[in-house]
Parts: sequence; structure tokens; C-alpha cells
Amino acid sequence: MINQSIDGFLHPNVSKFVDQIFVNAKQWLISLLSWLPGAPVWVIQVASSLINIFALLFVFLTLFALMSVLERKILGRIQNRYGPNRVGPFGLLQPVADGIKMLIKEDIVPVRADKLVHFLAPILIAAAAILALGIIPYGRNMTPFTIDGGILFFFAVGSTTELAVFMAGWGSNNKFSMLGAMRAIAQMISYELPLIITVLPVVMVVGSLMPDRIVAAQAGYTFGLVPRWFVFTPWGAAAFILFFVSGLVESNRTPFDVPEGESEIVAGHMTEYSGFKYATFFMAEYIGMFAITGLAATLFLGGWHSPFFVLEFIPSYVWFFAKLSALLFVYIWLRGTLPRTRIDQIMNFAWKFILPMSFACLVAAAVWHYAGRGLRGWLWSFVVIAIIYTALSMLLDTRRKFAPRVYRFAE
Amino acid sequence: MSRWIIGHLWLICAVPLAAALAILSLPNSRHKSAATLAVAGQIAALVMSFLAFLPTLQTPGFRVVQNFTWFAFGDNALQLGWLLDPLAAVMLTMITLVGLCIFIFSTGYMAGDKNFVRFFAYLSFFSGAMLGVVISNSLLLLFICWELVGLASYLLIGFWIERPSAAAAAKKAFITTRIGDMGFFVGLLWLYGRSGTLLFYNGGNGCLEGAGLAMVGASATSIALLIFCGAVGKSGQFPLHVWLPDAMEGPTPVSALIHAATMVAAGVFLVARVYPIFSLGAIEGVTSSLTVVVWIGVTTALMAALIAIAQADIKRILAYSTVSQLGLMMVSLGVGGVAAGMMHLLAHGFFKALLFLGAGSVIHGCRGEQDIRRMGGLRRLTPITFSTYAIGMMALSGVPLFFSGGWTKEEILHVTGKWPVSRLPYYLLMIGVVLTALYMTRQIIYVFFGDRRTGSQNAHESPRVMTMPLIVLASCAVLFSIVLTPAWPWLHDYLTDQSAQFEFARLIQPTLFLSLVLVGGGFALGIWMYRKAGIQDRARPAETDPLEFTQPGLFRFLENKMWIDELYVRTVIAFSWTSARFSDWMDRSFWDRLARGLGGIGQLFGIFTAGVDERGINAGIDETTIGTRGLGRLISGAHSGQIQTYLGVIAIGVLALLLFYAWLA
Amino acid sequence: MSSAAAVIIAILMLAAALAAATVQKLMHATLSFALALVGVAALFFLLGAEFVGLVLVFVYIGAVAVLIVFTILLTRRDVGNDRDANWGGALLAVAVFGGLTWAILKTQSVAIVAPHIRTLTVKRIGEALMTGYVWPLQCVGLLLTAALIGALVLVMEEKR
Amino acid sequence: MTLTLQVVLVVSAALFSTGLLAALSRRHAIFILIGIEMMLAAANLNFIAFWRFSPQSQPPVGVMIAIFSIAISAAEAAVGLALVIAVYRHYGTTNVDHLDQLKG
Repeated sequence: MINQSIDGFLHPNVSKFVDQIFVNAKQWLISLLSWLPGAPVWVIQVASSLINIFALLFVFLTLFALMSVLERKILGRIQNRYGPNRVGPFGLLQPVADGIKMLIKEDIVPVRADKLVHFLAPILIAAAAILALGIIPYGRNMTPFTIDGGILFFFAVGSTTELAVFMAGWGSNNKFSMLGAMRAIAQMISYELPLIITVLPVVMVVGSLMPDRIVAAQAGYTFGLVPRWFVFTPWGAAAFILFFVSGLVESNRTPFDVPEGESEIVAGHMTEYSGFKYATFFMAEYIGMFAITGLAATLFLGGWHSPFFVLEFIPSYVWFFAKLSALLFVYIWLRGTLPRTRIDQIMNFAWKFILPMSFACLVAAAVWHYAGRGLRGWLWSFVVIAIIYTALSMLLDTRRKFAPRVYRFAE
Repeated sequence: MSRWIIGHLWLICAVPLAAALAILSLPNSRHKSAATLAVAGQIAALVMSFLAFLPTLQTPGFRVVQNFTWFAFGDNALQLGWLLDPLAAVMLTMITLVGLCIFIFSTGYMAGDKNFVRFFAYLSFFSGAMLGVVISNSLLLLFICWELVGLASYLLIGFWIERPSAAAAAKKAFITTRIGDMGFFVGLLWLYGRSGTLLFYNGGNGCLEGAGLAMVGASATSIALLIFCGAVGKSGQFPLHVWLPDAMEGPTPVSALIHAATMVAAGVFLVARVYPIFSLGAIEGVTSSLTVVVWIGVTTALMAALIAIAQADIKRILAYSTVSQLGLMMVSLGVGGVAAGMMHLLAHGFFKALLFLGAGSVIHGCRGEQDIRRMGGLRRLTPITFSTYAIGMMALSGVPLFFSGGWTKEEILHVTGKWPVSRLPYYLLMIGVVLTALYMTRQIIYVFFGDRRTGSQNAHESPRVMTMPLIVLASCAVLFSIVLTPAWPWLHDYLTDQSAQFEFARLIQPTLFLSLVLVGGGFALGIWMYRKAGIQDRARPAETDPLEFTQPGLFRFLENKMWIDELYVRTVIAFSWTSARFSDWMDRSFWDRLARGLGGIGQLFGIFTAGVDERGINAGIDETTIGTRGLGRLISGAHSGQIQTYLGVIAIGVLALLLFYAWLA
Repeated sequence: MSSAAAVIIAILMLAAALAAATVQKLMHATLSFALALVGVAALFFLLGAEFVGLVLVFVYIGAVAVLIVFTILLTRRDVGNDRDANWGGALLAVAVFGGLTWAILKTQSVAIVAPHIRTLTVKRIGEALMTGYVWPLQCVGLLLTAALIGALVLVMEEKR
Repeated sequence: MTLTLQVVLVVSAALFSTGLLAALSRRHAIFILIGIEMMLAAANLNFIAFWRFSPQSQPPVGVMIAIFSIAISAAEAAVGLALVIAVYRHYGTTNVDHLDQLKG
């Protein structure tokens, strides 16, 4: 039922073949193992999961490398300068160079630091980030782990990053790193809530926590043109934006990268790390970004569905990674343009604007659902969103209320 | 007018009482207004009683009664009332007339006294009370007035408070009369108990009328005797007469008014008033109570007469003569001659008041000297007093024909002669008459004849205000005999509710001669014994009495009032003194020790319980509390505040539970 | 049902728990505690209750562990001087463990093999929650708010 | 060895007793809280185990109870830690031995 609308421009079989190429490859690999004499059932399970893991890692590590270079190139472009172009053609081999640099650099550990904690922190963060990738459907039938509460798994693992960040801050036995860790945790905890609440409308509308089910729900096109992605519903749009912003904060990216704000506390909780540990931190950050954006894509942008009916022949995973890179581009774009925000601003923004708005999305989704999910529902939920948005903005409008700026210093 | 008076009898006794209250409110200095008030009160009372007297003349057996309820308790009420009958009417007039004379006399006599106002208040208070006794129709009202009279006599006897003898005499008088009154009160209660009412006449069922009397029945004699005790006390009869001679301590007008005319007469009046009770069930006029009255009367008369002979004080002689005359009256009542007794009472009232006032003016003249042996030769110094006094003496000793005393005495002798029980009283009375004549002549000789002695050196005649009452009383003593002679026995018939007819033939009676002989003998004996009394005689010391000279033993016996006072002192007083000491001793030793003993027991018990309490209960409680505190500390040890120990205990509990199940399974 | 996996996870979990109980440094204890909880969550997964496992991880590691760590931060001064465990407690714990295991092994009714069950989907849990257990859900909601406010008040006191 | 309920129960008992050990033997207040949390986790394990090994009842009662107990223990942990902080701030120590003001 899911894929009957796939027969686009190419011959259906060809497109299907291309689409399922990776899936078949995996099946083929597993069949290789099957002729091993009397292998117990769990061996095959372990093998299949191993294959998935390796595929995942391979894809996202190369993406990470590419991303680091691209980011610097795009930033350069934004700041009207060249990005790294010395290493390899157009600087594309820059990540390799960085990697080698990281490996060669001496790994310094503070003397009275808590060795075990110091050592474990980067590992935990990387693990958490990679685990989060496991549940995102990259293509049709290409979800590494189909867990019933997929979304919940994503957030459960997401929450361990806080602990890891704290371990990093605490392990390095350094006041600044401790402060950085504190800020990071405060920030992440504050935005975890809106992150989850914005996801709620989607889950409620779809009726399931499984990402595949969510993507499947976004198949099809209204009036033949507009794809039934949630982002095109009023509450979906609002939820998407809020989700996107919260995602930014969760991964400590640009406008909200206070924890490792270079100008203030060096690298926040990562100051005491050097060498390969720092590299893992770096990698973990990027992979966290991929995970958040991947989830955003699956939830709001229809996962691996093509935006246009005609372009359906292009394989699903291509669409997925296209959306992914689009969102990543926005990340980098934001980094290049927006100034860093103050920690208290972030907090206020989270508790006073984003949280109420996410509740508003919930209400709007309900209105949309009960108003028949059609045009009328669309209009009604739009009205709700608009009203609440204007009310909130008027309430929080600080321009009129000039007040002397209060500097609060630590007592 | 007289109709109105009968309606308001109580006014007669109320006016003097009101006067008394008014006088009391006056300051001590207002002598003049006090005197006028008292005399005015007395005159008013006299006029009213005279008006009340008139109607009683028209109808024989006249009796008017006004009863009113004093207060009601429960369903029955206590009634009092006023009564007017010949007996009361006569007494009213006599008291008010004599009282008036005495009031006038005392204005002169008491002129110098600083408590003049208080004296007259007491006097009018006394006369009001006396009038109350006379016209009361209820024994209770009579008793009330009787007590007021007693109070008045106490106040008046003890008028000169600063003199201890006067105060003692007043107390003595009051106490002895109270003893008599006790008997009277018991009799009153008994009568009330029996007859159910104390009203004399209450339209048929009063206690003196048929129904009431019938109810009294058997106990009549004992009630009568008890009431008679009151009379004995008040009229100074034999056992209780000791107070009367000592009552002379009071001023002379008091003695005149109270101890001659009115108060002492009250006893006789009382017996006359309740005569029906005395004579209830009389066999030809003789009942046991009446015989008792007779014998008491005779003894009193004889004894008093004998003592009077040996007395030196002028007033004391008169006092004893009063006692003897009252004894005479009691005898006449006892033998049935109520009218004779009452007539003698009235006559006696007049001449005894006269004698006392005479004595008063003599004392006034001799400036307070009372001892007759120091007087003498006053015949020329105080002619008016002497003449009136002589008239009084003659009336008292019963000289027949011209003097009221004589007629009444003859009447009494006549009646006692007819007494069926025994003739002894008749003869004893005759001796009494002789003795009366004897001591009166002795007194006259000592006071008025012979040469002047120390007391009467410069005696002077009393002023007119004192001599006028003497003259009035003297004339009364003489004129009164008009109504007493047997020729026209108006008073006798009036009292016995008969209409009097004039019949000259009855004038001369055999007793007339008998009394003439007796009185003459008395005079002769007196003159013979005391012919030298008045003259200074070297042979005898000045003040010795001829009788003393001749019969010293007898004289001393009589002079000391037959040692009755000492007898009383040694017996009654001694008895009360010893009983008082005994009860004091008992109280101090026996009861005190008993109380202390009981207290001791109580204390003992207290000590015991304290011991038990201390060692037993307290100790027990302390032990338990200490025990519990120890236990508490032990347990609180478990609460060490260590959380882990708590958890450990829980774990142990779980283990125990498991073990228990293991053991069960 | 791979009992082997279960056993391995159980052993890992118990080791982490034991470490949490005995290790000297407080921070290490907390982290091993978190690890132990992950082990428990894994057991839940094995027992087929993925949702509860996830909730466990979410609640305990996401929130409680962080809270504990923060508390340790706030009370850092004397964390170091933790002397060795007193043996009384240990003895008691072992005794209790012995008693419990004895009780478990004793009762035969418990020795049963896991029956085949329908997979517990989040939908079914959702339905159950929203129909049969809606009232307890509200109460827990209320309780949580009250507890948080209480905790805030307790801690905020210093601000005044 | 097949996975029987007894095995799971023994495992949860072990977890419970280690929690008890932590609670009993450690001086630090937070250790006690950790111990308590472990005990609670053991209890949840029991619930789920019994739900898993018992005949299926339509509303998964065991699971429900587990979920609610996790919520409640979270609340309890929050309050407990707040208390520890308050105690620390007031008494300057979190050493349980010294915090015995409630001594009887």
C-alpha cells in the first residue's frame, strides 16, 4: 500500500531496484552467512545489526568529514573569503588533514582531573549521538533499528548527552569547563522540553511512535501538487520551526553556542581535551546535528518522500539526504550570520516563548484534526496559531518597556 | 363622744406612749416642754378614760370588745383585742388620776435633775404600758404590756445609773419579775394549747367564756397557778418579794407611781381578770388554786408587816407595807371577794401614793435624808406634808368611818371571815391589821414628833407644785370612802354588775367595831413603845430603836428582812454560782479534754494516712515513674537518629518475617 | 528470548550496582549507578517492555542522575572523606539477599517459563493509560508538580 | 538455562540487596538516595517480570504500575536531593552520622 505511487518517470522496476539497492545488498550479505553450518538464530541477528551499524558509520563519518570542510567553505563564502582550499582540490581533503592533526596531537589530561570520568565523557557523547542515528528511516525499508518507541528512544538517548557533558566538565577539574558544562546542561535541559512537545502533535496525528509509520503517514499529495508533509500544515510549520530552533540549541550550534563560545570560556567543557578526545567531541557534535536534522526531516519534511509527484523515480534515500543537507546548510548559514545570544536570553526565550508556542501547536493540531483535516481544519488551526503568536509577541515585546539594563554579577 | 372612745380604746394607751416618744426626741435641756408634754399626755388619757368610764355606768354587766388579727400564719391567725368593762374602766380612771398627781409632783421633785427629760419620757412610757395592760382583751397582749411595764420599772428604778446600788436594784427587780413572768408565759402557752385562743371575750368562744373554759377543763388549776406566778413576781408576793424594798433606790415619784399604785397592782388585776380560770370547778367558791392564793397572800401580809416594824428607811417601811397590803388583796381574791379586793386595791392606790409622795416631800425637805431615826420634829416645819401624811397613815391603817382604807379592810375581813376552808387566815389578818397600825405610828412618831435631829435640822416645806398633789390625794383618800360604805356600796355593786341602792341602815356593821378595836390597839401599842423615840435620850444611843433595845434578837431578825435575801444568796444564787463553776469546770476539763482527745484521734488518723500516703502510694508512684522513664530512655536509645540503623532494623524485620514463613512452611 | 543476553546484562547490571554501592568516589558511584540503570532498562527491553525501559532511561538517567550530580556539586566540600563501608550493613544486606533468594527458590509456583505474549505496543499502553488509569495519571501529574515546587522551595530558600 | 521468573526475581533481589547495601553502609546522604533508587528499580523489575511471566491481562497492569512507580520515584528523588541540599546548607555536612538531631 505504501509504495504504489512510485511508478514515476523511470520504469517502475528500475527505480525500485535502485531504491532498494542497499537493502538488497544487505540481504545478500546475510545470505552469505546462512550457509554456515547450523549457525544459531542470534548469529544472523547480530550479523544484520552489525552490517547496519557499519553502513551507518561509514555514511555519517564521511558526511562528517565533508560537513566540516563545507562548513568552513560556506562560512568563508558568507564572510566573503575563501574557505580551506590548500589541501586537496578545493580544500576537499581538509578533513583528512584535520583528522591526522588530531591523531598526532598530544593528548593532555589535567593532573588532578578525575581520570576515569575525563576519559569516559567523549566516549559517552559519541555513543549517544550514534545511537540516536539508529532509528531514523533513511530510505524505504532502510531503518537500521525499527523500535516501537523509536522517537522515545531518540530522546532517551538524547538525554544522556547531558550527563556526558557534565562528566566532561567535571572530569577536567577546571572551573571554566565546569561553568561551561553547567551552561550547556541548563541550555539543553531547557530546550529538551519544547523539543519533545513539538514532536507530540506529529505523534498524535500519526498515532504511533515509529518513525517509519510517521514517514508513511506523510506520503501522497493534496491536489496532486502539494505533498502531504506535516510542514505544510499550519501547526506543522510552527512545530517544525520550533523543533528546528530547539535542535539548534540541543547541539549547541551557533546562535546558541554559548557553552563553547570561543571568545568567553575557550571551549567550554571541552577546554581540557586535546588530541583525539577533542576530535571525538567534535565528531559527536556533528553527528548530533545530523541526528536532529534527520529527525526533523522524517517528522516534518516527509522523510524520504519526494516533494513532487513527477520526481518520484528518484530513490528515497537520495531525497532524505537532500533534505538533510538542505537543513545542514541552514545550520551553517545561521552560524555565519547570527550573533551569539546571552545565556539568560536563551533561557527566557525557551521558557517564555518556545514552550507556550509548542503548546499552541499541540492545540492547533487538535483543532486541525477535529476540523476534518481538510482545508477548513487548515484555516482554523492557522487562526489559532496566528492568534497565540500575536498575543505572545505582544506580551513579550520588550521594545516599549525600556528598563535600565541590570548587570548581574555572580555574588 | 363616749361612743367614739369605746371604738378607739387603744388611743388611751397610745397617747402616753406617743408623748414618751415625743419627749425622747427633745434635747436634754428642754425641761419645761418635756414636763408639759408628759402632763398633757396624762391629762388626755385621764379625760378619755373618764369618757370611757361613763357609758359603763348605764348598763350593768357592760362589756365592749374590739378584736383584730395581729398576723396570720398558715390558715389560723393570732388575734388581739381591746376590752372595756367595769373592772377595766375603774382601773383606767385610778391609774390616770394617780399618775397625773405623781407627774405634777415629780415636775417639782425632779426639777434639779439633769436627766429630767429622760425621766418624764420613761414615766409616760410606763403609764402608756400600764393602761395597755388594763384594757387588753387578750392574755398575749396583756403579757406584752406586762413585759413593757417590767421594762419601764427597770428603767425607772435604775434611773440614777451612776449609783451602783440603783443599777443592782434595777437588775434584781427585773430578774425576779422575769422569774415570775416565766411561769406566767408557760401558763399562757398552756392555756393557748388547751383553749386554742388567748382572747378573753370573743363572742362566746374566748378563753374566759363558756366554750374556751370548757376546753381548758382539767388543767385549769395548773394554768391558774402558773399565771399566779406572774402575779406573785410582779406584785411582790412571798417568794419573789425581795426586789420591791430594794426598788426604793429609784426616785420617790417612781416608787409612788410604780411600787405603790399601779404596777404592783397589776398582779392583783391579772388574777381578777382571769378569775374565771381560777374559780373553774369551784365547790362553793373554793378551788385548790384559790386556796394557794389565800395562803401565799396571808404569809406575805404577815411577814411584810413584821419586817416593816424594824425598818429604818422611810421608803423601805412604806415598801413593806405595800407588800403586806398586796398580800391582803390576794387573800381577799383567794377567798372569793373579788370586788372587795379590787376596792382595797383602788383605795390603797390613792393613800399609798399619798404616803410615798409625802415621804418624797419629807426627803426633799430634809435634802435627801431617808433615815427616819435622823428625822423628827417635822410636825411644825412641814405642816401640810404632816397633815396629808397623817391622813394617809390613818387610811392605810384602816381607821373606820372617815377613811377609805378602813371600809375596804373591813370588807376584806368580813369576806375572809366567811371563808369555809379555815379560819386561820381570818385571825392572821387581824394580827396584820394591828401590826400595820403599829409600824405606821412608829414611823409618824419618828418622823414628825420629838425634837429635830441631824437630818431634819433645817427642813423646809416643799413648794406648792409638790404640796398640791398631796392635798388632792389626801382629799381623794377621804372622799373615796363615800362609795365604799356598806350604806351605799356603789363601787362594790358596780364591780359585781349590780345596781347600788342607798340604805343608811347598813352603814354600821359588826366588823366596824372589830376594826375599831384592832386599829385602836395598834395605835396604843405604838405610842407606848415609841413615846421616847423622838426625844434625845442619854440612856440610849441616839439611833437605837426601842424594840431593838428591848428585844435585840427579834429586832435584828426583822431588820435584816428575816435574812430572806441572805437565804436566797446562800441557796439560789449559791446554787447557780456553783452550777456555773461546775459547768465551767466541766467545760474546761471534761469537754475540752474530750474534744482534744477526738482531735488527737483525728490527728493520729492523719499521721497514719500521711505515713501510708508517704511510703505506700508516693513511693509506689515514684517507682513506676522512674521505671517508665528508664524504659523510655532505653527505648529512645533505639532512636539513635542514624537513618541507617532504622533501615537496618527494617531489613531485620524482613528477615524475621521470612524466617517466620520458613518456620511456618 | 535469549536468556544468555539476559544473564550477561544482569551480570553487567549487578556489577555496576555493586560498584555504585562500594566505590569510594561519589561521582563514580553515581555514574556506575546510571550504568546499572541502563542495565535494568536493557532487562526491561528483554522482558518485552521497551516503553518502560525507555521511560526508565529517560527519567533516571536523563533527570535523576543529573540531579544527583548537581547535588554532589553543591555539596562538594566533604565528599572526599567517605570512610570505608561499615560491615554491619553489608552483613545485613547479604542476609536479606540470602533470605529473599531462599524464599524465591522455595516457592515452586514461580518457576515458570515466559508465555508467548502479544508485543506490548506503545499504542496499547497509551490506551490503557488513557482509559483504565486516567485518574492515577492525573494524580501522578499533580504529585510531580507538587514535588518539583516543593524541591524548588526547599532549595530556593537560600536566594532570600 | 532458560529464563524463568525465578532467575529474574533472584536478579532483582540481588539488585535490591545491593541497593540496601548502599543505603546501609555508606555515610553520605546521597549514597542513601542512590541506594533507595536502586531498590525502587529492583521493585520495578519485579513488576515487569511478574507481568511478563503471568497470563496476559488486557490492561498491562504490571507495566502501568512500573511506569507510575518510576514517575513517583523521580519525584521522590527530586525532593530527597532538595532536602539533602537544604540539610547541607543548614548543617554544613551531609554525613548521616552527624545528622541525628531527631534522636529520641
